[in-house]
Amino acid sequence: MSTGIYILAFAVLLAGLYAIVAKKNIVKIIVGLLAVDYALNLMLVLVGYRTGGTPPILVEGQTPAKLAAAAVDPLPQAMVLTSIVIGLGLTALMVALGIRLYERYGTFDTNRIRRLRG
Amino acid sequence: MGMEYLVLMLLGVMLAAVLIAVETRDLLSSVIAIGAAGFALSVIFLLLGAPDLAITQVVVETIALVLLIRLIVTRRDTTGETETPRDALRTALVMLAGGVLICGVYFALAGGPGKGTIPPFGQPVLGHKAGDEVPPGASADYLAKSAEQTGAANVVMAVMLDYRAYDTLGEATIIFVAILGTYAVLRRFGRRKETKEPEQ
Amino acid sequence: MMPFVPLLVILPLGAAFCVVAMAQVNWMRRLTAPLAIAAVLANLVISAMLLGFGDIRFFVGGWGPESAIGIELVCDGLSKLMAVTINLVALVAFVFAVPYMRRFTKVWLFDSLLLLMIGAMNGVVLAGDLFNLFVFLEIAAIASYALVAFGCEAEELEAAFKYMVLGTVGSAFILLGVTIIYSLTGQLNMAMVHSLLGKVGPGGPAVLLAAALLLSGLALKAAMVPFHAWLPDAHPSAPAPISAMLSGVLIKASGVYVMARIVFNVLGASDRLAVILMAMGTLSMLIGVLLAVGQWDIKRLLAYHSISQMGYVVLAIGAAAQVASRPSPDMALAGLCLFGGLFHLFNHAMFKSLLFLSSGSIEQQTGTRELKKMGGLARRMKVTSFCCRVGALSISGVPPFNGFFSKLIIIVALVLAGHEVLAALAVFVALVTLISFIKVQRYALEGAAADDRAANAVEAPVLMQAAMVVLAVICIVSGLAIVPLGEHVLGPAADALLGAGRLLSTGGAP
Amino acid sequence: MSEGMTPIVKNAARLVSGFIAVFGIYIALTGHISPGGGFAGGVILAAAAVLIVLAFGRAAAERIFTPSQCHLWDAAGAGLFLAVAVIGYFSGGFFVNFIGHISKGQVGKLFSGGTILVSNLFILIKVAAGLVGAFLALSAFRRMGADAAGGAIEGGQTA
Repeated sequence: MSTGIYILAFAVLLAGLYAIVAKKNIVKIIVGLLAVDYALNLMLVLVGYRTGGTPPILVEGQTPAKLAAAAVDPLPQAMVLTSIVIGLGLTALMVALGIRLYERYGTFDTNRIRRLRG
Repeated sequence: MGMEYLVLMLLGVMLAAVLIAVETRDLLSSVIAIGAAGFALSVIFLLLGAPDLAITQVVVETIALVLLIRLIVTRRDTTGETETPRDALRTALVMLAGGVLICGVYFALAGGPGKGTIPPFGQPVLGHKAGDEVPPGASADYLAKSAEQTGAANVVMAVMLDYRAYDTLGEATIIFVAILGTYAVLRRFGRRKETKEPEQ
Repeated sequence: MMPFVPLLVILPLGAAFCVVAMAQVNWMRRLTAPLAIAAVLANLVISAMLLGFGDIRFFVGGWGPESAIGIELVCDGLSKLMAVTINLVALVAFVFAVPYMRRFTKVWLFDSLLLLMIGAMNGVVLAGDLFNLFVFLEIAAIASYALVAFGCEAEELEAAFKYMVLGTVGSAFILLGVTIIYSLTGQLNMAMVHSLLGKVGPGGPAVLLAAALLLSGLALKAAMVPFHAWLPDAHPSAPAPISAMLSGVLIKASGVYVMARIVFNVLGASDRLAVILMAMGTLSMLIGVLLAVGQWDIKRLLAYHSISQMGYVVLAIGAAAQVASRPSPDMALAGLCLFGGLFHLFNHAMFKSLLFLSSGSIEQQTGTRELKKMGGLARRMKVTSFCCRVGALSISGVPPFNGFFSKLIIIVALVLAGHEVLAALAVFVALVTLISFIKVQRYALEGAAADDRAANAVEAPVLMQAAMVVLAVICIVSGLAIVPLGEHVLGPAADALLGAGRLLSTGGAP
Repeated sequence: MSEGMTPIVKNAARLVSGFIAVFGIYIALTGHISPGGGFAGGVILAAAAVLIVLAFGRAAAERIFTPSQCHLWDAAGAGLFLAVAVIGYFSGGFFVNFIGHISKGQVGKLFSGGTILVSNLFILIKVAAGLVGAFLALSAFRRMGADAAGGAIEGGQTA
């Protein structure tokens, strides 16, 4: 059960990696990177979850000690917030590069956009 | 327990959406499918006790979708996908690496307790007692002391902007860098005309 | 001295924000480059001053030191070595960029992005916290993607895209590794993680998975051989000062440095990790140089040599880890391996930046990067040619230049550690490097000019010459000043990794 | 192509964008007591501006916010956040919660949490201005990139 959740999260990661390496379309590669980003964020939240946990926000009438006994881990959530922002920044830059590449080559196909040899 | 099944089901939806996004030929469908996966993710965040992340994920997803649709909406890719033998080889290699990774993950998860494996879902280090081999870590302190030490009721924000505010400075800088990079890439001309084609 | 440590990050970031704001006002746009250079100069002064002090732990936000709830900055010997290297090369590259970037549009974007990259690299070398490390790695990486594409020509955009995709995958692996480590220990502070990992079973499958993910992610960033595909495209495509920064310091600060930190100070040196590092280093060293020999594009040739030279460093670090993880470790020998590796890292930063800057100067004056289209430049571009020769002699390991000493130490250490075959390979690679650079001299600097452009080339502007001369002088001096350099800079750096400094390995343990 | 979309869309956008913007600011200002925070708020605020760009066209939108202003606010927000960190020096160290040291306020009320409220505000400014600027830049490039396809676009198919 619990292993299943992790394995599914890893499957999303692998689907994204597959898109990045195997697909020949810039849009598909960006989509793959988004999927990898989702899977990573999910993994972080999963490792911080505790069964029956509440959000780490103090509500009225609750003592901090009670919160500490019941809430899920706030640190991975703070990390994920940063990671989501990184994902947005990367998406914006990728879209800009995609627009320019399309303007230069008239296609999203990376096999046609291949002057450089690695 | 019921909630875990809900999470599992939503994860299944997410995986299906990602697979559709990766495999469909139509780029617009692909982008919309990845958007669906993102929204499913935000519901999962909500279920896992992370409302901050759910809100952020929804709004970021919306903006990202607008950007992606901007990218494809006026640009038709008339070419089909061109596959070469080299690509097929790469795909095979990636599948192999993926298999190795999955095996690694399985062993990292299922070695049984006390064998250096990832703790099972729902039992994080946070739940440990103070005398355990691995103590509960910094998060227990955050939960117990943030109201007293920082005065913020939302512990995630207390971590983000007080205990680990330096990371958030980095985060603000990342979005700054990415946007500057977008401007740099979108300049009409990178080089000045007169030196671009010299003496011709 | 303690409050000055975060200034290394604050100054470049603050200057970068100011540059963007100033560029929106007409009369202030001219002042962006001087402001940027002043900030980097201040950074260099601070990092040089830090060399005179002991190891420093700095707790951001005042959360510490009794509990690890805040972020810790660590400034030990290795951090100081890296900070000096980064800020020195950055200053030189910035001065070079002032005349070089005149032919580009919107130079303030360049100034700001480069400042952010410098600040982020300083942040990386100061980080004592795994997630903080990741955040600064990402800033440096994103800035470098944008800078590679700065010319906006088709090939530059393409190289930037390729670099960005692979770089993002590398970052994803690193973050996944950090996630697994967090799930095991509940801590992000490196020192705490190190002591806790010992309790959860360092050989357990989860730790191995995390190690594999971290090492492959970092190998992608450092362009070690199975993961090197992006480097020969990305580094030549960038403007010359950026090529110098990328090859000179970025692959070190965000690749090799972090690799060494993770292996020695977080995971703990073990035989398995050491073998992986040594294999990657040897492969990079060999394949990089073999691919370099056939290149006719001067910047591409230099880029392949970067892979090869970083192979030496990683090989030396791997050998040190291997020696240190033996049942009865010879710490002096491990220290010698690290000494050689870190000295080579410093030297490579100097001579590779020098070579990239002189290639940029040649490219600007002749309009080409093709070796066959140059020729006879030694007569017309005296200073550039002199600097290019110094760099070439250093990288090929000719005495008395600095590259000779660091390669010699690495080879001697390898022989002492019982790896005679690897030592022989290192000698072979050094010879091939020499041949490759003789080719550069023969086609670019000697002989007759290939066309009118090359025949009419004139010397580069004064600031560009000055930047190159500074690096050339450092290449000569650091080879001769190896004893004081080793005593005050490199020795403490090696100690920081081997635990003699005792800052990251045990200092923060609960 | 006439600027923007149909009058219905324009009117709806005019009505809705104000509410979206206010909601974004609210989310940011209450970040320390309820879910949300400066980043989410900034993205929402940017979404309101993006709506205006989409509905009225780029030229009309640039009469309200020019790219240069966006750069300026972007840099100002980031700089002010850094300033909050540096001011902490006078209260003991880098990034010290200097307001919290004087008065933490009452937990759960708006004026609590010290610098967290201020930082959220600056991040809101930074993120909103940055994203709007980036979106304007992307919009400016839309036609030009599409033209390179050599007639591969159908007229009026633009969103």
